[in-house]
Formats: sequence, C-alpha cells, structure tokens
Amino acid sequence: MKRFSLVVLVLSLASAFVFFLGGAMLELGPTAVDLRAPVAAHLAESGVTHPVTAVLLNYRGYDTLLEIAVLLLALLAILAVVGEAPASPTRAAHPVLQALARLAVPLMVVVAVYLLWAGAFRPGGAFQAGALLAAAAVLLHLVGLLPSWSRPRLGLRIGLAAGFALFLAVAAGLLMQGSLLQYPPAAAGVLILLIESGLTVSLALILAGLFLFLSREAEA
Amino acid sequence: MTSHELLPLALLASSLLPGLIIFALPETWIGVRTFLNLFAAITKLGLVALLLAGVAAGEEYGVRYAVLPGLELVLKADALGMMFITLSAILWLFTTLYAIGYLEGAPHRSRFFGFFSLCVTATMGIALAANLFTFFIFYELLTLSTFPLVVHRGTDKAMKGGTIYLAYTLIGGTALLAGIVWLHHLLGHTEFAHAGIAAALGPEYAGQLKIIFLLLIAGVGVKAAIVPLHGWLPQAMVAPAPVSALLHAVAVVKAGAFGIVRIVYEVYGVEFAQSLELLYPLALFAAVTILWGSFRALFQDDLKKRLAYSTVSQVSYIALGVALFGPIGTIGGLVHLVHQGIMKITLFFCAGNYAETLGIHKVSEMDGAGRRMPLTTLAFSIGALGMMGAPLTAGAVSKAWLSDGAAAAGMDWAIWVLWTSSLLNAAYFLPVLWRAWFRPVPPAWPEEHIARRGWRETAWLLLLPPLFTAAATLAAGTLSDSEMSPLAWAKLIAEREYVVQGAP
Amino acid sequence: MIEPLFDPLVWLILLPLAWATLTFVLGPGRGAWPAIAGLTAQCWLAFDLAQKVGSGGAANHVVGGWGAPLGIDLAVDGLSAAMLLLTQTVALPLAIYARSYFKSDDPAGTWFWPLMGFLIAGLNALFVSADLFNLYVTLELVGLAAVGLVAAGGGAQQVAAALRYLFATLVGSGAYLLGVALIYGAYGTVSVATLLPLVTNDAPRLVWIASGLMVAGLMLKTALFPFHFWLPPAHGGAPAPVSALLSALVVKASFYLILRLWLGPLQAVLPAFAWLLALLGSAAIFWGSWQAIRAVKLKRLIAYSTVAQLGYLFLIFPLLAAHGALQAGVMQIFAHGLAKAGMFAAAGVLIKATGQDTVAGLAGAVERLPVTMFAFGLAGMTLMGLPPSSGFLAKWLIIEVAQAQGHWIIVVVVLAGGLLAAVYVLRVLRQAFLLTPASATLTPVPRMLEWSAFALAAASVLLGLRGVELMQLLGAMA
Amino acid sequence: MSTGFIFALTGAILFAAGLAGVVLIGHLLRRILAFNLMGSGAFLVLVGLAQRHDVADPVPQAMVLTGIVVAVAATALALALVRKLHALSGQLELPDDVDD
Repeated sequence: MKRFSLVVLVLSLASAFVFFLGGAMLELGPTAVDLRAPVAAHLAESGVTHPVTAVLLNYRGYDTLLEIAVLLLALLAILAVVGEAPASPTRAAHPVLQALARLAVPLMVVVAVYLLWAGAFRPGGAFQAGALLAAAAVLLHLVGLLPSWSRPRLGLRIGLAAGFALFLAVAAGLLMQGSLLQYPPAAAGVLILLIESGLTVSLALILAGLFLFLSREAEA
Repeated sequence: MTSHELLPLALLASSLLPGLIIFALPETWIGVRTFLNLFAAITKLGLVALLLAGVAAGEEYGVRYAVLPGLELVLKADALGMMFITLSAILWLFTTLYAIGYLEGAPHRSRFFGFFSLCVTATMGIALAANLFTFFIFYELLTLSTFPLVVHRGTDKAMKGGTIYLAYTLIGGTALLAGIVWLHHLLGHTEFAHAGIAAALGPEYAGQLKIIFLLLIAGVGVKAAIVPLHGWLPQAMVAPAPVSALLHAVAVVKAGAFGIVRIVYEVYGVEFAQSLELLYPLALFAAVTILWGSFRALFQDDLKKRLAYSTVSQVSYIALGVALFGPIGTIGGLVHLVHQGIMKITLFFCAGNYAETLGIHKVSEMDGAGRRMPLTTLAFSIGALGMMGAPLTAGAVSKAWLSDGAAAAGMDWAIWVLWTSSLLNAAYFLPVLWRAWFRPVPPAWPEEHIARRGWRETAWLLLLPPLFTAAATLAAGTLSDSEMSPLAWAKLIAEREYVVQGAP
Repeated sequence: MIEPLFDPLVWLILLPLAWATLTFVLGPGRGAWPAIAGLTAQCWLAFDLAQKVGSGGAANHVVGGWGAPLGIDLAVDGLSAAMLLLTQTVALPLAIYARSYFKSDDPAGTWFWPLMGFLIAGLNALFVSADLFNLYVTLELVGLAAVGLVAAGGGAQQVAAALRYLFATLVGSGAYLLGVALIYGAYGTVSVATLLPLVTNDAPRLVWIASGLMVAGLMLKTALFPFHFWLPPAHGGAPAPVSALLSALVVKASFYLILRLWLGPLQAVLPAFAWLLALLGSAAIFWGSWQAIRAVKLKRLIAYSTVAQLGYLFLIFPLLAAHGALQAGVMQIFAHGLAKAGMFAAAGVLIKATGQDTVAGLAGAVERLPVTMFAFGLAGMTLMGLPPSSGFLAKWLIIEVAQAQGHWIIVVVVLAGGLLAAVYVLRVLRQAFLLTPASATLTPVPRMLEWSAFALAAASVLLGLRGVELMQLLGAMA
Repeated sequence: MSTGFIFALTGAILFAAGLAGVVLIGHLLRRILAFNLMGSGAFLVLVGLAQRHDVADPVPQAMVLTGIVVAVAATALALALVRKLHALSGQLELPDDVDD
C-alpha cells in the first residue's frame, strides 16, 4: 500500500513536471543569441567544413578534450572496480559465425577509416570510427576469436592513453599561439586530422576495453 | 618590532614554546623536562618583573595584529592585567614545583606538563587581552587546554567530570561569543578603555546593551562559578591536585572573575553600568553565590569538594566588590582576586599532600593528621583562617575593604552577607582544623604512600609550595600597607579607573 | 597581462591531466612520485595565480581564441583562485599521506594515482570554467573519478555505497544538464558572461524551471539535507585518503557551482530560493549532527559531520546581498576542507593502527597515538568553531553578517550547531582519553601518515590566525 | 507547433519518466536504463528546443555528442559496479545502508 502511494505520488509529480515544462517551453520567443551565424562565418578558419565537427574539435574542442578524459577515466574506474581476475578460456562459437565475423571485420575497419576521413566535411569522425572498430573487436570476442582482457599490459596502456595524450600535447603546444587549443587556421585541418587519428585508435581500444575488461569476470 | 611590542609576546612565548617542546619530549627525559619547566617559569617571572616596573612607571606595552580585515588581536599590559599576570606567574612556579613532586613516577607527564603550559599561556593571554575578541580567543583556549588535565587520569569518573566541565564552559562560551559579536556589530570594535566603550552608543541602545551584558556575564560567569552556573566546579575535582590548585586558585575561576572586572569597568564603564541598573542584579547574584557556596560546603565530606564549594563562594567576593559602586569596593574586589588565589592554592596543595602522603580524601579521615603532618596542617590552617577573614591574614584585608565598600555604596545588606559567609566559613573549616590538631591519631592511615623522614613529613617538593603560599598569605595580611603589596597595586588600578572618569 | 604560455590558470588543468595519464601508463600501484611532484608544482601555480588575481584582479583565458559565446572561456576571480588554492593545498598532503597509506598489494590503491589526477583536474577545470555546458563535463569528470575512488578494491558494502553515490551524482548532473538545455533553448548560449546581462527578473518561466533544476541537481551532488542519503556510506566506507578528498573537496565543487550561478548568470532568479536553501541547511546541521552523535563507526561519525558542516554553507544564501557573507562562506569552505581532510586522515591512522573502526574501539588512543589524536583534536576544534581556528573565523563572520541584517534565527542555528559539533567531537576525544584496555593491540603505522594528518589539522587552526590575505583575495571578484 | 518543439516535449517526457524510474525501480539494471532515459530526454530537449523555429543549430548537436560519450562512460561504470555487486553478494538490488 505504501509502495503504491509512493508510485502514485512520483508519477503525478513527474506528470506535473512535464505539464509545466511543456507549457513553459511554448512561451519561448526567439533567442537573444544565435550561434549559427558565427559558426558558419568562421568555418573557413576552423580547418574543417562540417559545422558540427568544427564545433566539436575547434570552437568547443576543450569540451571534447575533457570528454575524452571522462572516457579514459571511466575505463580506469572500471579497472579499479573489477580488480584482478584470472584470464578466462575463450569459447569458440559456431564455425559459420566465425567465418562471417572474419568477413565482416575487415569491412568494418575500412568503414571506420572512411568515417574518420569523412568527419571533416560530413557526419562522422573519430568517435564514430572508434566505436565501429570497438564493435569489430567485440564481435571477434563474441565468436571466440579474441580473448577477454585481464590486467592491461604496458603496450595496451600506452595504446589506451595515447590518443588523449596526443590531444593534450597538441592543446598545450598551441598555447604558443596565444591560448589553449588555438589552431593556426592554416594548420588547423592537419592538426585536427592528427588528433582524430590518434583518438580513433585510443577510443577504439577504450570502448573495446569497456566490454572486454568486464566480460572476463562473468566467464570466470 | 620594538621591545614594547615584544615583551607581551615574550610573556606568552615563555610558556607556549616550552609547552610545545615538552609535548614532543619522550616520557623518560625527566631531567630535560624539569629543567624546561622551571626555566620557563623563572623566565616568565623575570619578564613579569620587567613589565611590572614598566607599567608602574606608566610605560605602555602592547601589540596588534589583524586576523581579518577590521578584526584585530590586541595585547596590552595594563595595571589590571599585570595584577592577574603576576599572580599567575608566581603561582605557576609553585604549582610546577608541586606538580613535579606530585607526579613523580606517574604516567603521561609530558602530556600533563605540555597542557599545563598551554593553560598558563591562555591565562596570560586573558590578562593581556585588550579587546573582547582577543579575550574570547584565550578564554576558549583555556577551556580546551584544561580539559585534558581534568581527564588526565583516564578513568570513567574523570571523563564524567571533564564532560560536565566542558558542557558548562562551552555553553557559556557560546553565550559570550554571541554577546561579543553583537557588541562588535554595534560598536565596530570591542577594545577595552578605562571609561568603558558602551556609553558611546545612544540611549536607544539601552535595551540591547542590557541583553548583551547578560550574555557576557553569563559567559564569564560560568568560569567564575556564579550560581546557578557553578555545577561544573565540584565535578572537576577528579583532576590531580596540582590541576585543582591551578583551576581553582589561578587559571579558570579567576579568568571568569577577571572577565567580570573587564566587562564592568572597561567595556561598559562602571558609571554607565550603574546608570543601566546592571550592577545591583550582579551584586545580588554574587551575594546568593557567596551564601549558597558556603552553605553547600558545610555538607561535603570529600575534602576537595568542600574546598570547591568554598571557591564557589569566595570567587563571588570579587564579583561583589566589582558590583559595589565606588572605589573602595573595587579595591576590595581586586585585592581579593589575588588574596583568594594565594589562600586557596595553599589549601589545595595541602589537600593534595594529605591524599598523596596518607591517602586522606575525606574530612572524616582527618583525625590526627596534624600530628603526623604538622607543617602541612599549619599551612592548611593559615589558609583556612584566611578564608574566614581572621586577623593578620590576607583574607582580613579583603573583607575589610569589601565591607567598607558596601557601606560606601549604601548597600548595607552586603555587609551582612559577608559576615554570614564568614560564619559559615568558620563552620566548615574549624571542624577540619579541630580534627586535624586535636583528635587522636588513628591506628592506621587510609593508605600511607610516603614515609616520614626526619622533619620531612612528605616529599619536600610537596611541602615547600604550601609553606611558601601560606607565608605569602600572612605577608599580604600584615604588610598590606607596603608599596609592594597586592593592596597597593589594587589601589593604583582603582585610582586609574576612577580618576579617568572623575567619579567619587 | 599574463603571458599565455605560462598562464597558471591553464596549467592547473593540464598538469594534473598530464600526470594522471602518465601514472596510468606507469601501471598499477605506481605513480606516487609523479603525482606528488605534479601537485607540488600545482601548489606553486595556485599561489602564483592567487597572487596575480589579488593584485591584478580577475582574468580570462579564451580557449581556442574564439571567445564566448562561440568558444569557451576560462575565467578566474578571487573566489575561484581561492578554491584552486584550497584544492591544491589539501591534495598535496593527502597525496603524501596516500603514498604511505596504500601498501603495494592493496587493491584499493591499484589505480589510485590516475584516478586522483583526473579528480583534481576535474575540480580545477570546474573552478575556472565560464561555460555552463563545459561545467557539466567537469562535473561528470569529478563525479566519475570520485565514484571510482570509492569503489576501488572494495567489498559488497563499498560497491553498494559507490553505486548509491553514482546514481545520486548522475541524477544530479542529469538535472543540471536539463537545466542547461533549457537555458540554451531560452537564450541560445551557455556562456556565463553572455548570459549575465540577458537573465533578468522578468525571465520566462522556463528559466525559472531551469534554475530550479540546476540548483536541485547540484544540491543532490552537495548532499544537502534531505539529499544527503548517499554521503555517509560513500564517505564513511571509502579508504581514508579517498574519504578525505571527497569530504574536503568534491562536495565543495558542486556547492561552489551553486554559489557561482547565484553570484553570476542566475543572480536575478536564484535569490527567490534563498530561504529554502537556508532552511535545508539548518536541517542538515541538526540532522547531520544528531546522526554523528549516534554513529557507531568512527568514519560514519565524521561523514555525518560533513553533512552537518555543509549545512553552514547554505546559511549564507539569504545573507549574500550584504558584504561579508561570501567571505564567511569561503572561510567555512577552507575551515571544513582542511579540518575534515585532517580528521579523515587521522581516522585512517587510528583504524589502521588499532584495527578497530568503531568509536568505542578508540579507548587508549591518546596514550598510544598522541600525534594522531592531537591532529583529531585540532581538526575538531575547527569543526566546533572554537578560537583561534579558521572555523571560528567562519562562525564569527557569519554571525556578524546575520546579526547586521537582523536574521537572528541564523545566529541561533550557527551557535547551536557549534555546540552539537562539540558533542560529537567530544564523544571521540572522551573515548580516546580513557585508559588502554588490556586486550588492545597496536600495529605500527608509518610516521608520515600521522604527520600529514597533523599538518592538515594544524593548517585549519593556523588559518584562523591569518585570514587577511584570503579575505583580500575575495575582494578581487569578477 | 514545430518538429523541434515536439522533440523537446518528448525529451521532457523521457526525462520525467527516467527520473521516476530511477526513484522507483529497485532492480539495478533497469535503474541504469532509466538513467539513460533521463539523459536521452535532456539531449532531446537540448537539440529540439534549439531548433524549434527553423533549421538546426550545430552547437547543441556537438554538445549532445559530447554528452552521449559522457553518458556511455557513466553507463559503463555503472554496469561494472552492478556486476561487481552481483559477483560479491549475488544481489541485483541495493542492500540497506547500515552502520554497525
């Protein structure tokens, strides 16, 4: 009974909240600031032609720097939580599945490289590319071709951290231009591609790690 | 920094630094610790002598330091403060000697002497404080640094006493803080001045000032053990004897009494306080405390508790003297600040001797103690007679001036209070003396720790301090007209307080 | 004008990120020295920055060279410089403490250094960010690092505490994020400086809802009563250096953000909630103290004390219109930050050495661990607000401001809170002064543990003798 | 009523539903899903409200991308914790918090 009244209370509060919020949204007039114009105006200096990528990696590149830090941090926290566990044996999946995976993975890698390159002028970029590569790794793991990861060895640690470290180094190096992450317009395109390439590798490893470090414990 | 700024700081440092070093000393370094203790106490006395000479000659010693913008720590050595400082510094030396003897072989002596030194530092700070903010800082430091001493023995009983002590003093401190901040808000500062500072506010503030006075006096009244705020004092008796001596004669209760003096004379100004009709209720509370303390003392069998209730009563003599409007009462109150200190410390030293030597804790165990320990009992008798106000003792001088002050202020009922208290004093001290001197020696003492060796009825470090203070009790009584006496100094202070105001 | 290449403001963010990454690459359990070296440099940077802000006033760093509202600005004024200073000066002794605390085989210490690095980086980034969405990212950086630290290597209880904490912090930042989304919808920008003149009294209803959401989310992250449920298990269950970091710094970050919004972009809207926050703050003081008085375990007691002490911070909101309230709040942040770090550090020593984690198990601690108990006592002095500690100055300042504005009720709450704090601090001291029971054992602990706890506690007291510079620094507000 | 506004309103509903879920649901996996619902709601509001009148604004879109990554990170950590709790205690609900 108590539980029921709690449910009713929370749900009615939530509905009231939506009601008020929706009503308040309808009252809005035009905004005082419109960022679409400046985003477009500076696109030529940003080093990329796709506005979202320009915002992500140039105008608000600092957000992205911290975002990568959050992702690396989450992996770290997971490592700290799961602790040591013995490496588990891999179960081989059905041969047909394995064969399919062997076919799919090279394709996925190619698409990932395309996504990375395309990010400069249309939707795409390091995160999408990295996610696809990570998906390939997960697929390989699921069909038994890639073992789960235990304690990360030095090489893997370097791989996980390299993208972020590169981004950080570029950000700091650009202080010479006058401020953090201030790309010189001429070199912006190259630098962004450099950062994105580094990020693709590390993001792929991190995202795969989120899965592969976790999976061993369930099997153990 | 000039020497005039340095001296007050040196006075604090002379007990603070040795205290901090002593904390760090290993328990077994007895020699180093003893040397440090005595060196510090003697250095302090030297500094006090320098300051005394300077202040008597009208020199100004002081230093200020901003803690926050607009909020300053101010130290100043004035005549009133020096009176308290001198008393503390001298009694500190004796108590240190006594404590070295008393705690011989006991555990945790580094801790004990460390906090002991902090207590003295806090007391010095209270005396040197030149505004209420500074006063409060040292006042609370004193509370904190005495707690470990009260609970020193680490027993459940000690914890109970210590907890009650803190409960009273921290609540009192809260009231004091509220009053100080309020006053600081109204005036923008809380600096002591001879004529007081509260009068600067217009008559529309009279109501607020009355409430502030109540908060301030309640705050310091806890330490001064004014009824009904006295409950902690008998409970704190679980502490080792040197602590009881220090708490009751020098540091804690006197800090409270001294605070009353500062607040009435130098915050409100005695005339302004009179015009707000604050002195009469204060006198009334003091009178009730005097009688109630003496009355309760009658029924205590525990020797230290009897002394504690006696303290409750005697400290309010000071408050009464302050509340008697006019210089004569002031002199009586101030001189009693010193006299009561000397007499009461004598009594506590002696009580400690009985307990340490023979295991006597109760009045009913005192039979024949005078024959076994004649010197201690002689000192005890002098202290007790002084408390009663017997001729030739320091107590007689205090009571004479207080009675005259009461008469001069037109409060004749106060004279009756003093007389009744004297009678009660006699009623609870004389039976003790009678038992000690005239009852036969019992077949065995409760617990004899120290055997007699020749004239030394107990360890000489335990014996000498009470003999000195007993001698001082007599000296203060007989030589009160000398220029060096506490009375002469009290007159000097009263002169400065009243001359500035041009009052009677 | 600060030379951009050496702008301490930026390096205070980059440096911890750098050593966090380095210590991660170095591997499990390694990295104490890079961390300590980095924090030492950060301390110097924070002092340098505080000095520059104190003399030269508030400063900006325009990330990317675009400038708000297109880009993200970092801004530092007296308040943020003070927070940076506190963060670095608390973190350095705690790092030294943690180096001795975590033995090489302790699973809780495996990834401590990189997690701590990200935590400090997140805090520093939060204190200087002038962009509401960027602040969201920093909030998450801080929150996830803190949860990771709580959960690391723990048993079921600790993992459950971490989950509780994670949900609280995620819901909190979720509410904050929705608020940011609504603000962007209403004004088309999330830059603090751009919003400042735009948000006025007659702001649309949506902005009021947004403000309420943001503040409510941050209250949850600050563990303001009645949103405090997650704090005692998390702070009470984590390893001591983590509890210290969390109680001293992390909860202050979300409070700082409320204060920032209050004084900055939402100043036209938020004061409407002033008395509500003060009311909850008062409830926190009483409830937190009461629970601390009843707590069985030592670290629980300290964690509930944090709930209570955070309550004081919320009492300043109705007073903020007058000069002095901000000063009182910052002094309390410093006092509690230093004292609570010292107290948790001391508790860690006590638990390690005696093998007991209850208050009752402390009998004899004064005899056996005098330095640690002294540290505990000094920190307790600050929490009780007794002079001459910084806690006393905070109490003095807040009482004076409240009195000046005639808000007697706040004076009463503060004074009563001080007495309640005395009760729970003395509960511990009283137990520790008892004689050592015959059955007690004592494991030797590294002296560095004892002395770093002592240094923090002593700093909380010594600040009470020298508050002038800090107050002057606060004069340099944007 | 523009499509942007419909997005925003949906976002508000999702947020409220997610919040109610986090408060009411004891099962930890479902609670994580509820939290993700909240996050998605906030993202929808951010994007939808910004384009309520006409064409899209790239700034909130970039913010949402950042937000999604953060949410992924948080979800992964939450899942790791839930699995650890399950491994240690066999529970998929939070135990009562006790101080003993």
